[in-house]
Amino acid sequence: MTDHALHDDFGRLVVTTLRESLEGAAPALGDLDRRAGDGDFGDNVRVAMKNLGRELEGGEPADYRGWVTAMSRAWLGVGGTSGPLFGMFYRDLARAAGDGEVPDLAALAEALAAGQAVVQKYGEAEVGDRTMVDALAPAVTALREAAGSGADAVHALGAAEKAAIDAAKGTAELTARRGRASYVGDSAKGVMDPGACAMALVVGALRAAAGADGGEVRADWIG
Amino acid sequence: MTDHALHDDFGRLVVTTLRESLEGAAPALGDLDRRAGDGDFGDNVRVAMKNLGRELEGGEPADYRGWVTAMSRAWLGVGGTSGPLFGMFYRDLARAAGDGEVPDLAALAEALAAGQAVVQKYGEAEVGDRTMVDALAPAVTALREAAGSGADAVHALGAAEKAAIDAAKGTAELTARRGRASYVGDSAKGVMDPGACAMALVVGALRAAAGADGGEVRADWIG
Amino acid sequence: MRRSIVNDPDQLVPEALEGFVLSHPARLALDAEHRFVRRAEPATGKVGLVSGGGSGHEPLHAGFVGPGMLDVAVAGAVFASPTALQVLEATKAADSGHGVVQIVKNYTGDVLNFRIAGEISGDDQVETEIVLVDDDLATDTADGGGPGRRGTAATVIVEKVCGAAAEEGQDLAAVAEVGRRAAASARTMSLALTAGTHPGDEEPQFALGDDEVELGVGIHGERAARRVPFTSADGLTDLLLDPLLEELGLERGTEVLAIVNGLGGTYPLELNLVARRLHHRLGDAGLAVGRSLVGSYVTSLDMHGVSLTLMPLDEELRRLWDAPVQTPALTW
Amino acid sequence: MRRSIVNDPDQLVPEALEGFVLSHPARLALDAEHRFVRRAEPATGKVGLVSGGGSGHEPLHAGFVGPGMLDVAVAGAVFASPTALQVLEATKAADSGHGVVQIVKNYTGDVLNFRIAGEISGDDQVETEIVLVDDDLATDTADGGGPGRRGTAATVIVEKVCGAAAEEGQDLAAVAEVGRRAAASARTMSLALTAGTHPGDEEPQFALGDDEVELGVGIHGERAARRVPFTSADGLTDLLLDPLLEELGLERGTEVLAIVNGLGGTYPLELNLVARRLHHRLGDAGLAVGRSLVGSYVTSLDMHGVSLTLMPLDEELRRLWDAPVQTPALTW
Ligand SMILES: Nc1ncnc2c1ncn2[C@@H]1O[C@H](COP(=O)(O)OP(=O)(O)O)[C@@H](O)[C@H]1O
Ligand SMILES: Nc1ncnc2c1ncn2[C@@H]1O[C@H](COP(=O)(O)OP(=O)(O)O)[C@@H](O)[C@H]1O
Ligand SMILES: [Mg+2]
Ligand SMILES: [Mg+2]
Ligand SMILES: [Mg+2]
Ligand SMILES: [Mg+2]
Repeated sequence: MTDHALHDDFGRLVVTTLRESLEGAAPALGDLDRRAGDGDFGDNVRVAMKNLGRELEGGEPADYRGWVTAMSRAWLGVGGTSGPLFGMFYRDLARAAGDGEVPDLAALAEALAAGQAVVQKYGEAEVGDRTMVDALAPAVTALREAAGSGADAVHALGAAEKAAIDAAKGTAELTARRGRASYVGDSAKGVMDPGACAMALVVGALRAAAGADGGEVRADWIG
Repeated sequence: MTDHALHDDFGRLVVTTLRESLEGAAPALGDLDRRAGDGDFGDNVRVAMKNLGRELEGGEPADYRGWVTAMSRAWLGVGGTSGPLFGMFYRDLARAAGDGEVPDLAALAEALAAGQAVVQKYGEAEVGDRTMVDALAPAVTALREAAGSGADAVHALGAAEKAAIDAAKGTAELTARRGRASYVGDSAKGVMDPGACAMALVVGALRAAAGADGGEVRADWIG
Repeated sequence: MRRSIVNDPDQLVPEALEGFVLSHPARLALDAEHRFVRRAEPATGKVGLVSGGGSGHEPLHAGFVGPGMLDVAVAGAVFASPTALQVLEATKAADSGHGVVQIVKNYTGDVLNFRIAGEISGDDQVETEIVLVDDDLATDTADGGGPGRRGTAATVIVEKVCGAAAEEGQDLAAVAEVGRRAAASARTMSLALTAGTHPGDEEPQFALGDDEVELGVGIHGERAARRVPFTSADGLTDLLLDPLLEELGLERGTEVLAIVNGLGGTYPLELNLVARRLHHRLGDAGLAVGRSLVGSYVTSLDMHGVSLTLMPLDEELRRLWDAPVQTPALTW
Repeated sequence: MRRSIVNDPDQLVPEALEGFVLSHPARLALDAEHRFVRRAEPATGKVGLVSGGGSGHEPLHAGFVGPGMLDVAVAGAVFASPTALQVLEATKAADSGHGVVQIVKNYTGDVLNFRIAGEISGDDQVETEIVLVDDDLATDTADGGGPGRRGTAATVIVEKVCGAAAEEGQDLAAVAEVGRRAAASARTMSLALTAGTHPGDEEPQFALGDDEVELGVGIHGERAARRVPFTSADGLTDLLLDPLLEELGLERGTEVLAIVNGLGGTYPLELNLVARRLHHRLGDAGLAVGRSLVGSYVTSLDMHGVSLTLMPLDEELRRLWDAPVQTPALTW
């Protein structure tokens, strides 16, 4: 296995790590949406994680694609705006590897880019609109760069995570133009966008899962 | 023409005299129903007289039966309780004479009795229940007696009218057991029953019409 | 306060009848003078069916005029009987020489005006039979005195089965007989959370406390004998169902026809919750909902409430209920 | 205050769906997990039709499932879109190998979840076409920016004509095409005298003064842009009709399909007055009401108000409208 390769358990670890981190961050994410949105994002995260549990009830998925697809269906069962967008995002992320396979870093980077594209296709948000796209776009750029420059998976994904977190923090200075938060206008200033924060946790889970032992995702910067 | 016979114009005069007298008495009758009923009897009288006008629009009826039938249909078009009961009453009164004929006094007395019977059949009120029957029953008795004893039409009908008016006045002392007035119980004491008063005007119109010139019906005792 | 979509409240009924018939030009015709709605294409060769009563209960009765149900529906003012003359003309219009069954909800004014119209229609040689609908369990008095049980939602059943029997070619006596049999075996219980408001009035016909439910209401905004605490959809359904089941004493295995009827201001989601509970409860009791109708069919203006009607089904009643019907408010 | 007949408000939709399907056991089946209602006997050999959206608009959409109309109706929570996964499963259930037309009222959430479900359903090799219904004239913005006109009562027309076209054997593109044509030519205006009340809430979604009418409301209790003085039934009808006629610019002699739609708390007498005025006004303008529907079909809980939808008819649309339909809420 080269530095660029991801280990066999990657898919399972991405999903289980992310699940734990989202469940932990749900109250804080909900709080952000309450302050600068319509307040339902925490519930939406919880519903997604409940759906995920149901998806996994029938037995563990066989491969990376199966694991991430379960996450996709979990979010597609949420409704609202973030549900279908995250659902489509994970659907493209799942395509990083074929059946029975594990993605390599380049494929993962391209899948993340495809995920960004699909979110933007359906959500029609540009960078700077104060959405999950704001965290996703710099992560994609950072991952592509790092992967292109030969960094190993953990480091490349670490760079992507850092870019995502920084950008998510930066959304506090943006005025929303998409989603429910756009109705509250400038009064959201100083409050980070919850979808962007959640997206940074996703990238963090990819980084953590790339380490053989899964590791942890820090969410204490959210609130 | 014997003393018992009624003149050719009798039917027309009954109806036109009664119409005038009911129209004049409508406010007073309505007032009685307001004090000891549900207050709609004045309106019901007015609707009946409006209906009568419509019945007569197509041209004057040819005979007694036609005239009184118009009055019957006028009341059948009123609704409530008094409408159908007066309607049925006039229907029997109309039967006092065949097509093209004028009734004689005996036939008129029997028709009035039949009218009482039909009102009691459908209304299920007994004498003393504070209804139109209270005025009608003694009028029937008086008319039969006077007709039997050979009195002429005007005097026989005059006796019937007096009996009806006395009885109508007497309803002020009765407690209603039929119709809407039954809901107000003893608080109707001292107030005459409007249906009984109206019935006395009917008998008065018969008396007045029996005179060749039609004459008038006094209603000033009502209020 | 509730405001109404109305022009002159005194002209509400004739204007509404006009609008109703304009909306069904191929199927219905209006006698504006006598305020009755009849089939545009009068049926011949069958017993005629006329019903009617006060307005404010729509779609009853005009909504049930058409093949398989009524020939003529005659309308009084809001909550007031049509006059005997209206009923007379309506009855004559329903006749094609085979006699007419008059379906009458049991209220003093309706009964009087229909009975008298039936009597008078004999002058025009129309044979009539009256079928009285008196399904309201809340007005059942042990002694049988007084005006008797009121007629409510079972009217739909009686109009439907009589309509089918007439369409089958049954004769006057037989059509009346099956209607009486349906009326005798059906019972209804009703409750209201808010009374209806008369067009032109600003306040509902009666007021209830936030925690009160009027149990045993009729369809004219009369207050009921009992006021009980407000509760869940399931609990409200049980308030209707328990006395009905006790009264009807149905044996396990019996199939019933059920009507979950909105009283005017109840929305479909609410009625569906009542229907759900009904199915669960009857299932638990070993009874089957063989046929059912869920909707607002016999209303009391915009009263927010619901009634439940149950009638045990036998083969004949099921056949007549299932027979085709094509009216504005009921078609299958 | 308005109290609701409800158990747990969070369970309202699944419980109501259960009750609804229990009430139509021969015709409908329920997917409880994905909250969609489908025909008990799925159609084969034709284009499938799925619609859906938030609840609170009953009988839309589940009331229109059946031969001649929808194959599947999928329900979100009250006034909330169903999820993409629900729509996906509903879309798959509507497919019998000939593709599926998705009929979607134009609201951001609905459009997003249906578009995405359509995209994903390709994974399961279901071909889909979306027909967007956007008939609400009150939300027409000259510049065409923003989310566009909302979808309201014309949904019934689109579901009906697409249903008939599918039943006729037209292919996916053709069924979608006729639906789009109907949607493009229909316009609706709505007004409310009282807003609806969410199940579990005590107060209506917005309050109006005694002399105010909310003109241009949608079906989710959104406030409208204009508040106008309260007036008579005829006057209220004109408030809806005038802008519709101006927008549609129909030539004399044109035949229209009209829907006089109650928004939930409007009783039939009121709707009939609106229908009456509509007929008079169109007659005066040399237009004909070729077909019409008067009733509460696309509601907003118990909102007291009315909407008016007009669509010019041509031969094809008339044929598809007249084609047989057999659903709980529409049958002929
Ligand atoms: N059009 C959009 N494109 C991308 N992301 C969006 C869009 N609209 C909202 N979001 C994201 O969704 C998050 C809110 O999700 P959620 O609360 O579930 O949706 P809603 O805004 O419908 O209540 C926002 O923080 C934002 O990141
Ligand atoms: N059952 C009855 N039998 C005979 N007359 C009756 C009966 N009920 C009421 N009436 C008469 O009708 C009159 C009232 O008529 P009206 O006001 O039109 O009827 P309602 O009582 O229905 O309002 C009463 O004064 C009484 O004389
Ligand atoms: Mg939100
Ligand atoms: Mg939201
Ligand atoms: Mg009175
Ligand atoms: Mg009265």
